[in-house]
Amino acid sequence: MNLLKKLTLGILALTISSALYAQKLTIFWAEWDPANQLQELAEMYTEETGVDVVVETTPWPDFQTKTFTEFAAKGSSFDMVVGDSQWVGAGVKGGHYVKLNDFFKEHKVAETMTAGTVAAYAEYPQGSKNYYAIPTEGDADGWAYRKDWFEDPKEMANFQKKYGYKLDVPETWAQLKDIAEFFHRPDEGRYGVTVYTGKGYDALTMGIENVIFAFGGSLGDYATYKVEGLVNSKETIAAVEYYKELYQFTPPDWGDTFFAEANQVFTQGKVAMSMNYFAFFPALTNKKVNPHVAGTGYFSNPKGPAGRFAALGGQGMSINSYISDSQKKLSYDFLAWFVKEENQRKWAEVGGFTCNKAVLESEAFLNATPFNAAFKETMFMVKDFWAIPEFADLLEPIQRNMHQYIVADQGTAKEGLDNVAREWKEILKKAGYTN
Amino acid sequence: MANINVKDMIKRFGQTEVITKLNLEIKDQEFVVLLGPSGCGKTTTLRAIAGLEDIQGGEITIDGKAVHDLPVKQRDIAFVFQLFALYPHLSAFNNIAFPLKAAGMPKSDIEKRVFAVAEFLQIKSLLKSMPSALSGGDLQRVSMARALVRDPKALLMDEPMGTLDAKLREELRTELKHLHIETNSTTVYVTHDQVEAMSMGDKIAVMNDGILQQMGNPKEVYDNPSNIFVAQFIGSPVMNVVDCNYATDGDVTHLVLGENNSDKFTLSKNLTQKLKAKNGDSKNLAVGIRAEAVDLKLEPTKGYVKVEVEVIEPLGPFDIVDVKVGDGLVRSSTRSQYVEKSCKHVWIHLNEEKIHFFDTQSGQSLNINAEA
Amino acid sequence: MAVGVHKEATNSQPGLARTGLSDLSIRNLFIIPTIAFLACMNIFPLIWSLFLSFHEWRANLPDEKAVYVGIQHYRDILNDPAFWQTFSLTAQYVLYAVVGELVVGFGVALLLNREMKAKGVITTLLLLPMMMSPAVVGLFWKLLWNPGWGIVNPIFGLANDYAWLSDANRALWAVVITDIWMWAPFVMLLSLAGLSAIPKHLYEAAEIDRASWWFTFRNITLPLVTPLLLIAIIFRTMENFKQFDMIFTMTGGGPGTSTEVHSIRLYRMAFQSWDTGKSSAFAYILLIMVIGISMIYIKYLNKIKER
Amino acid sequence: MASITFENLTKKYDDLTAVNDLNLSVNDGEFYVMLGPTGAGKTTSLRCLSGLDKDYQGSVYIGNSNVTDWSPAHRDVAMVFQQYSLYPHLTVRENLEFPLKSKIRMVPQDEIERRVNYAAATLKIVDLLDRKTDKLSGGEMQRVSIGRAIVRKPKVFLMDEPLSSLDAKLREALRIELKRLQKELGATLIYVTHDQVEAMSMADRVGIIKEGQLIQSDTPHKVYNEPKNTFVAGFVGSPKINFFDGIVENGRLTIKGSPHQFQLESEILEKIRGITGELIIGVRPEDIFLTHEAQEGACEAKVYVIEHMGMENLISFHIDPYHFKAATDSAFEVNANDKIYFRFAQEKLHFFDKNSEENLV
Repeated sequence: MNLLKKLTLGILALTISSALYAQKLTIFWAEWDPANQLQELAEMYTEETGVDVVVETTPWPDFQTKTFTEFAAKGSSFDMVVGDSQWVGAGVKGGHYVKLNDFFKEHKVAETMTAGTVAAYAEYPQGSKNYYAIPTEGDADGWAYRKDWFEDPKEMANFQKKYGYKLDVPETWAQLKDIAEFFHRPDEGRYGVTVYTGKGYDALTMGIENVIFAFGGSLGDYATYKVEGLVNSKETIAAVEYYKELYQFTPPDWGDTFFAEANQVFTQGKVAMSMNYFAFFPALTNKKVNPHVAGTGYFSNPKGPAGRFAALGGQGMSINSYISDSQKKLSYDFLAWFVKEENQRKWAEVGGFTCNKAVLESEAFLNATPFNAAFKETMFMVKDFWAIPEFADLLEPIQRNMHQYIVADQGTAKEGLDNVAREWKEILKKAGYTN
Repeated sequence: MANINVKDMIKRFGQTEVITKLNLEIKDQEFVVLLGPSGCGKTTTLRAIAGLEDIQGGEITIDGKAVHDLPVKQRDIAFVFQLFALYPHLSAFNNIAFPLKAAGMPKSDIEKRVFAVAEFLQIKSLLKSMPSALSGGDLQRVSMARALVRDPKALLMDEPMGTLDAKLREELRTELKHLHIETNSTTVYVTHDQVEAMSMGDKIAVMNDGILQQMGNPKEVYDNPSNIFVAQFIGSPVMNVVDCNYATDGDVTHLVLGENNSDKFTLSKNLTQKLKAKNGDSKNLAVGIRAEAVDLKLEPTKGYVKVEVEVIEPLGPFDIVDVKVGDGLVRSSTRSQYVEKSCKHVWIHLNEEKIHFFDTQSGQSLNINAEA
Repeated sequence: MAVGVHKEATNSQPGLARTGLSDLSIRNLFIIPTIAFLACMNIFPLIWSLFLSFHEWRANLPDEKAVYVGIQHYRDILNDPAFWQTFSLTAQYVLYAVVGELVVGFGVALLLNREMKAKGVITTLLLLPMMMSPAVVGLFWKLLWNPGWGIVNPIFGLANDYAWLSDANRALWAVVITDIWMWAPFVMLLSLAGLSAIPKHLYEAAEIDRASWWFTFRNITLPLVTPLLLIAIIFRTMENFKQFDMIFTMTGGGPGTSTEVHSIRLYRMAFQSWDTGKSSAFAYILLIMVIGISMIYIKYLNKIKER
Repeated sequence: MASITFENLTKKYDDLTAVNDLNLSVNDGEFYVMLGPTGAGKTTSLRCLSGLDKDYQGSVYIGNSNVTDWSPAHRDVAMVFQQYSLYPHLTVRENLEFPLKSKIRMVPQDEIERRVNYAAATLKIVDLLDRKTDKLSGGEMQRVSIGRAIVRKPKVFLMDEPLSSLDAKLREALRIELKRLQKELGATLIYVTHDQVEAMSMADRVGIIKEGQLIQSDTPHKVYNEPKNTFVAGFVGSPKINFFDGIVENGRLTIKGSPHQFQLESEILEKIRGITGELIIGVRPEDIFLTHEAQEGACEAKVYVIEHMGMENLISFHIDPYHFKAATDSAFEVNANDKIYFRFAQEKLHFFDKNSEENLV
């Protein structure tokens, strides 16, 4: 018993002293470039304040699982998490995120950040004016393309002859498909397009979303929770069928891919157009990674019959509700520093995709990279997946059914989407949103 | 049934020669025992005959046909292994039937033959048992049945009783010998136990260090061992072999056993003559005499030498009395309790008709009595 | 005769020998803590998940109350055609993989079970796949199967757009073949142990009995090595039934659901959908199945051993 | 040196009773052999005596001391095992010195040397003293093992089948030496074996053990000639004693199931004190007389097998339903299936109760 007492005291002493000694913040995020950029920004903060900030990372496929496992254990191994937009609901409902309404009021966050990102990353339920995250990394799908191929006079002439219009950045999804078909030459080791097809997490769904919204389709009514007739509407079906047509112009064995594979084949010079999150484009401006830097261009999503939309990526930063008050205080201080316009500018400078309206619209930002213009354009037309706590439940059926149709080539788009509608209805009912 | 001939056989394992120019003649229907201490090459010889070992020189013929280059299958011999080598997952019946099944014999014939051989060996009641449920003796019988069932040209056995206890061995060896009388199959039997060899063999081939020492019927090897090794390997108690020399004193020739000894055994004229003819200068000489050829008396008797009693070993039917002759011991077998514990001295005499002389250098017998 | 050198042994010193730990203190010191540890680490989770399987609860919302739903989860799962589809897929996967591993592993063992040079080195090399992490093997083979730069297609002379992992009809075979590559060495190892345990004199006896190679193989080798082969089958069946990491890293269960075996489905249910209650029920159903399958095997194994 | 007494010794391993209520006394300076088949409990008794096995019931005395609760070290017994258990990295001398160097013994160096030299001389291993033990032959190793026991001058020597892994010739030689050595040291020696020849030839007294129980404890001569029951009769003697069921009636002995009858001599009838009816009769091979010709009082039989043993011939013959084995002079020659005539040396017949199998005389 004596020993136990001593041990407990020892551990206690250690904890206290370490807390006193090291003013340290841990931010948890996925393993990708933006996390490194955030670390870079955080070091500026450390320089100013002396508070250590460490950005801990884990691979994307594990990110959600690890975060919520920690939450389930009410753990405090990180102070803040840059959580995915779709998690907000789960984070809030589970009580894992600290409510930031006062902070928002004090620092006018809702006013300085773009409306789309505030709604998607920070607010839950949408329209409630309750905020739980600071929009951090704005992100959405866009396109990288081989400008040099597009501008090759011979290609242009051939294209003109075959399709009857000029080869250029596609204005519509129909044109995008034509161009994909045009450049798809497996014999030469060249392929038309890469789109997301991954079975893990939300990869395939994120890809399809771009088209669904533009075709006038829908993933359901986020306000009334109605899904039947929406997620399997004629328009949604047409969008999914269209996506499958695009899939045939992808490189071989393209059935389980996401951002990494997309950049990989693009930098290998094998593909004409590549769908990807903006967050992954900085790599393409690096000559060492992408030998075709000079011939690489970027564009935002083309329009469909129902307009132009882009699937939202991106994350907001939230405070873990299970950490000590002193750590919470430290977190608030960091966030207050982070939302300042000057620091948002720095954030953009190190490569972060800021959500700050003023920065976004500044001349300096637009010209900073070849894709910032497209990014800005995109950020004003984003739409997201469900953000209710059960978003992951909803993801699973759509991922499975869409993969079954598009990659495994089984059943029809209608059958697949009917399944999604049926399974979603059940999930929403079970969760108590509908009767 | 067949004659087996081994001619100048040489067997090497790597660089080591384990069998040196071995010659064996095994006649049809004969029961020949290969006898020797472990490592003498007897098992290797047997396995070479079976074809389980290849040979590096010489010839093996069965019925005049050279077989040493033929695979085992074509030699048509049966083999009983020391550990019986029964197939552990097959019943006794299936073990016995195995060679017939392997030959593709029709089922009904197989049954007939298995039952016949089982009847003959009195193991019919065991046929359904698995080997693990059988006793040592039964295992041996089943493996005999497996060997006999297909009527092989010859039966080779490698210490088939090596793992059984003494009483069972005693019983089985009588049975085995009887079996041979009934079947008359040419049999080659390997053992290190001289009792088995003596009791069963028509002929015994004594081997040591890969060399054949002597081949003959049990009586021959017992009564006229060709060298010290055979003399001491065969028979229990072990034959007394003592260094000796002889000296003629006038008419009488004395035999002196061991060194520093004043005990003198008088030799007959006849024997003295023979001994002198064979071994002129009385050098390198040893006398060999079996315990039962050492006569022992409790009182001074003419021609008997007084000796000290060292140890008495009662064996039941008879006692062995170890007496001190010079530095060494000589063992004499006597009637049970003939010499009492309290007895300090006795008088002994060597039976000349059963005496052997050996050249200690070569170990060879001088064959004094064999010629008589 | 007594010489008086036995000073050390007197009547006054009985029973000094019993030093060291008594059975009782060994029990208290080692066995009880071990059992307690086992109870905490194994038995508690087992009971807890059994409890959860009768409740509606989500681990990502730990503060919500667990609602008792009875056997609803079990009923839902067993009535779901998708479950039975997954079941049949898993069964196919297990069957193909185990049979393949058996044939390849036992075959290689037969080839290796003889005197040969560098046998040790060859055996060790053959065992390497087994020693790797399944996840690494999955990633590694994902590359090998890739039609663009993998080696499988060139070796078999297939076109560079002959997709394996993206093709719903071939993905299962690719996964099965990878599993065979990885685990056939295990069967080989057990087979080798079994083969070398067959006494040489049995083969000599069979030779004397004039049995052909094939006859000997069927009647001696096979029956005697069967118990170990069965053990290999038990291990591989149970392992393959639970197979997760390799398939997950290779295909993620895709394309569609063409390689989505039980464990992957369970993973998605438990850690992507966070449907903790239902996935506990699912896990229990799998547990019962695995126990059932192994009981059948063990019964059979005992039957063989009785002989 | 000391006497040894087992008092109601019982040793159980789980549900197996290895030794069952053993009572046995060995006199000071006696060469006592425990003889019995494998698993009879001989070795276990020895291990209880040495203290290597504990948790037995009953008492063990060495000399006048009740040593039941003593540790092996304090019992001061020396054991020689079938496996030589020598230290392979040490020389013969170092092996012999080893037991004396132990702290609790505190034997002075000159005493150690004296004892080692004495043991080496006695066992004729003087010229082996500086060799490593792994270079020795089996016989030499066993001598060293015995030497290691001798140097300690223990109260009691215990030997567990020390000769059984040696070849026949060597066994015979060591047998004599061992017996001589024991007399010379005047030591109390308990020797365990399953080989009846060893037991008979060496023992002052033989204790025959079966299933953990002492059946008979007597001199070799008595054990052979007056066996307590059929087990002892069958276990001692080679070739084995012949048993058959006989009916004693009106002074005649009938071999049950056959027409063969013998008139019993009056001394024999006196010896069996008028017991009649069905008995088990034992007759040793050397007590059957064979002749080629028909003789008064002899019965006819058919020869089954002849075994030429050199010193004697063993002749098996068959009279339904029994096989008999007779030992004859080596000059007596017959062939299988020949007719012969046999009679028994009546004074050597053994009579056992049909049910209890106890000797009736």
